[in-house]
Amino acid sequence: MNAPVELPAINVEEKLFQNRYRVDAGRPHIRVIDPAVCGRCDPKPCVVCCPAGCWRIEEDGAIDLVVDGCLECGTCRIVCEPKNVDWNYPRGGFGILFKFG
Amino acid sequence: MAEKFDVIVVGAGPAGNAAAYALAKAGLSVLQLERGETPGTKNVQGAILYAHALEKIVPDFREHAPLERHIVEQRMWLMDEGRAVTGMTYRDEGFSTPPHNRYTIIRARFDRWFSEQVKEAGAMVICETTVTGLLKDKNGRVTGVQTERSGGDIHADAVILADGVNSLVGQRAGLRPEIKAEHAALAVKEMLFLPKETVEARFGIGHGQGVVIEIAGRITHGMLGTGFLYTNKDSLAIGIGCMLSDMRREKLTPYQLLEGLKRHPAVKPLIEGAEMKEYSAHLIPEGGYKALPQLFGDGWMIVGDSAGFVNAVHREGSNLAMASGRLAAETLIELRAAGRPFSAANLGRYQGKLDESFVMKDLKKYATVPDFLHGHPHVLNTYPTLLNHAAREMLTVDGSDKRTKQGRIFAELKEKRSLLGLLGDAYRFWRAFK
Amino acid sequence: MSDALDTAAKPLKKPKRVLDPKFAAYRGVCVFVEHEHGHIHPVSWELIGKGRELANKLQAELAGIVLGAPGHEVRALCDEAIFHGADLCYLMQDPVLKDYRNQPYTKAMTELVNTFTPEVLLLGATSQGRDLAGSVATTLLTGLTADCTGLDIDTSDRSLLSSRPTFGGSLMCTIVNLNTRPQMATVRPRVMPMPARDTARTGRVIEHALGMAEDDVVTKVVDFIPDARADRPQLAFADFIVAGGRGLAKPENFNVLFDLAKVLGAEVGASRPAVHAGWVEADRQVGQSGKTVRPKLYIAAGISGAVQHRVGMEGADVIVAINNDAKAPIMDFSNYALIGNAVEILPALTEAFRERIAAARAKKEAGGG
Amino acid sequence: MHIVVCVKQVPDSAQIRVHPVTNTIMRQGVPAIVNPFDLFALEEGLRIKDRTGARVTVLSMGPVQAEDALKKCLSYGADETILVTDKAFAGADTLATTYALASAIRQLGKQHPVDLVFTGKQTIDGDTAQVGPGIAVRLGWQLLTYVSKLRDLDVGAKRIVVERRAEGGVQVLASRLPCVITLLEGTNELRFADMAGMFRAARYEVPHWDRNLAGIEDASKVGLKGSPTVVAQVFAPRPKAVKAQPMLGDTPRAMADALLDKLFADHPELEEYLLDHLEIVEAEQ
Repeated sequence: MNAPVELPAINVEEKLFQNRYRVDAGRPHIRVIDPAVCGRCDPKPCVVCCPAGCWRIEEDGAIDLVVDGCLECGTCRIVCEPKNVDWNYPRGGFGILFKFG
Repeated sequence: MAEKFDVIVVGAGPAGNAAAYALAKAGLSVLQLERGETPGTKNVQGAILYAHALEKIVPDFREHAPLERHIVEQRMWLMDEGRAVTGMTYRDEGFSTPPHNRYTIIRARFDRWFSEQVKEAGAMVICETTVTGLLKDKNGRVTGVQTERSGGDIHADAVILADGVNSLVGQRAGLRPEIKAEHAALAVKEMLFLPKETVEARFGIGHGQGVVIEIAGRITHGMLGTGFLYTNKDSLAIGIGCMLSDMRREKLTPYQLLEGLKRHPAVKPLIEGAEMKEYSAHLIPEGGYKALPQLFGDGWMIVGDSAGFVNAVHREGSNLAMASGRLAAETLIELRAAGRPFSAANLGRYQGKLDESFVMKDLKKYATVPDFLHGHPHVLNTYPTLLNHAAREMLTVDGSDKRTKQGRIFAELKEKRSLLGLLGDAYRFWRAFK
Repeated sequence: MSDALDTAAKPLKKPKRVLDPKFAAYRGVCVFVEHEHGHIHPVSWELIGKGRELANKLQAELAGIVLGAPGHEVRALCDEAIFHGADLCYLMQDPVLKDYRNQPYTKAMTELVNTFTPEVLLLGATSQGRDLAGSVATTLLTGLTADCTGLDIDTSDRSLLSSRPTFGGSLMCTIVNLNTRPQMATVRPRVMPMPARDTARTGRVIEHALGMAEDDVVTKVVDFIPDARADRPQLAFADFIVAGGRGLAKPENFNVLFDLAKVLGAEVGASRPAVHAGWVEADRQVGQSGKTVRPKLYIAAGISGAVQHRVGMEGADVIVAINNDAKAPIMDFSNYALIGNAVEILPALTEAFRERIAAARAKKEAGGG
Repeated sequence: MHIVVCVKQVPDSAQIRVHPVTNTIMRQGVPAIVNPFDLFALEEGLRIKDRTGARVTVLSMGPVQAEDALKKCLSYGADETILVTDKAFAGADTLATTYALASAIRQLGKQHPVDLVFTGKQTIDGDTAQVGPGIAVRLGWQLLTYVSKLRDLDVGAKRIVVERRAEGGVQVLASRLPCVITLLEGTNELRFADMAGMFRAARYEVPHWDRNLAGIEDASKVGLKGSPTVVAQVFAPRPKAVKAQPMLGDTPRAMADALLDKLFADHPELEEYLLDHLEIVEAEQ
């Protein structure tokens, strides 16, 4: 029922560049529990739904997660049907720091 | 010696601040823990402030709270996905006479102001500290919280969970279930900066006056969701959100949806030339009454988004958050005054207060709406399109007589929704929204 | 509450102050010639070049200041200063000045300033120049503007107009020194153009005694470890960097990157995903949670240009991006782009550079320059 | 042993942007933070405290709001913090600032003799890197800048050995206490405060020192009157937005050659610098 949609391809990086982050280097707050489960998962809702584009599919199909630009919304945890996401908040004072919110 | 407080409030959003403020004002020893650098740095909202909710907590807030604009005009737009919009506008100069009823705010500034009031009321506020769990005694009574910092166990007679929509603390302590994709919407938002004069010229408002636009229809490409465009002093907040259950099915990323809204001909001229200074995202609990978790227990209560107190139909959240925070505080204050413990039985009074307030009444009123909309997504899809087409038909003067035009409209109506389907929708719509 | 400060370049507003008479006689421009372990820092000649321009506007002399241990090396430095544009050189030769140490060098500089009374004193904004300028300015109780990117003279009152970035580079400001002399400024390397070297120029050298014995100097130099021998990569101070990202697809492909680095004498950097994938050691990470670099040339191969990487290398003078995606974010802040597969382009680029350098060197030997 | 760490509360300059169209500074939403370079200095001081039980005092000069920065430093484990704040200090440049800070350090020294002053390499708003050198001269102490490692510290013998970042290499210096050290970024990683530290900071009242408490006799040396340098003009730099020029060529080598021609045509000094640079690199190998 939905007409084919040709919405523009958006480079979310440009948007994230405006935000203020305090990256907790070396302590990512979200982890994939079992990468094999991701390998079998198709389509991968986390890749589409993540508003910050943290979840990417590698050429070889594996999931690559970089949480530096994470907006801490919780979507990936909820849309992941096999519940394969170990989701936590970053340490206090780290992560996204909204200037306006 | 271990730290001990009467009450620990987890989170410094509207609900947490309302509770901490009321408790501290009543003389209880209160500790409020916020994981952000300062209150507000982790919070995102459209954002509209409802004066009546805040008046009951900080009566003179208008004198010193950072408010953007008081709302004088509300526009409801039903959009197709890229060309037309129809809708309804309500503007009332009465809204301009103080005390104003609704304001637009910028949450990072507002939450920080509210937190200053909480500190002045006597509560201790500690930021940059994440609560990772609850302390319980052997019969399951909550006796305090654990934080991520070493030596981080802190004791209290009661813990108020105001940690927001993800409600991790409650989940990890087994007090509430995980949120379902059908009961949460993901909204993405941008803050667009324009000189004050441009905002006022483009929206036809004067100094301090504000316009809010609520948007629905095909702009969410068949998914269940809505958009918004609010005016601040020298910035515009624009956003769009859809149910996660729908988003999971479609191939549309949130930022593409937002771009689609920004490029819609009805929106584009309003935001032309603005500088985007922040891109944010947040979940909104939209399960309504049926998705509410257990709200209290031995030594604990849940308030605000963490409990799912959002009236999705009217897009209200911060007032339910502040009200629930205040009612939770009042419950503890009354029990403490009567010298009674914060047991599950006694905290049932919190549920009673909620039931008597607009919070539970509104949620019950629209209890079946989420199921209705899930069952009939076309309501927010087909009808807006039909309305747009009907408007286009009636407003295009092409020599054909009005009766023929009316015929074309009904023909499309019947073709898209059989007469029976139309009546069925009307009846179910009435039953869900009565 | 919009606290937007209008920065449209308004005319200079300088509060009127009368110069203290004892400073009125200060004349001339001095430039500190920086050298360490036999290497002259090029910023010295860049400042001699700029100093020449300022001295001409002031119709005054340009002097180089050379401090060091006795020997032909320091004399050669004086000649070089004159070849690059100085009228004269103040020379202090003393074993105490062999290696850079704050105490003796500050004494030397303040001694020279109080004796020869220049109105402008310039130093390079290097770790040595900044260390020295701060101490000299405080000892002389005069004004110092650091990390300038622009210098000029207001001939109406002979005042030095130093402009520099502020608020992290998003804004520029012009600073003036009202009532003290000399007007001091440090300038970042590679900001001012390198002047021509004219061996026909001549000038005088004025020697001056330091007047300080080694026993008076508290801090002693125990050792010096040159970077080239340092084991860990020195990304933060490298002039040439070649960096690789996820676009190189496999760890082995980093070898072509190291080949190019060897030809250019460059350091090898990497984006977060490449480090995250364990292809290179974490010390090579450039970006928000890695190092911030300001090289002369930054070649980014297979790097998309994510925000976390951009903040770490956007300050490079020249950025070359090698990526198969013409719309990759890095294209928005690079100067040049090679669109294609980095793994194929890098070897070709290494060859091109090797041949170009060999040819340039041959030309240089042939020319006897 | 007594260590004084100087910190400054600065606007998070990475967030300050110049509006591309109206050329005004858009300062909305720019929070104040502890100058990031100073946190390395604080951590180094706290590590010495962990090892030797030294007393760590955090000193800052600025408006009253700078209290937040000092409370945060206390939460990491500093013993005490002092905020030197006075309307007379408004507009102080480095010369005036170092005068006030040096006076405050002397005052602190009266109760507990100070052995070491740590500062960050520079601030991210002023970037002048002059406070460390200025304090050292005012106090007459040794100055060790761009220190990347404390190799040896013997309080009894008042001896210290450090590694210092110099041009083209690392200098190892032996010096004597008391001295002033400016610390290079990246030397350490700031600890995560424990809960007791957070509570102590929440309950802590930051002492304010005005001119008298800070021991400043000559008020003319502080604030605008004491500052020889004044900002005469502020303007926006030319926007750096640049779109990469693609180098055309049908083979990788053709593209590479096109790049070199264009690169060295636009930047002749780059080729020259490359040749000099290569000589140095080869000479050292």
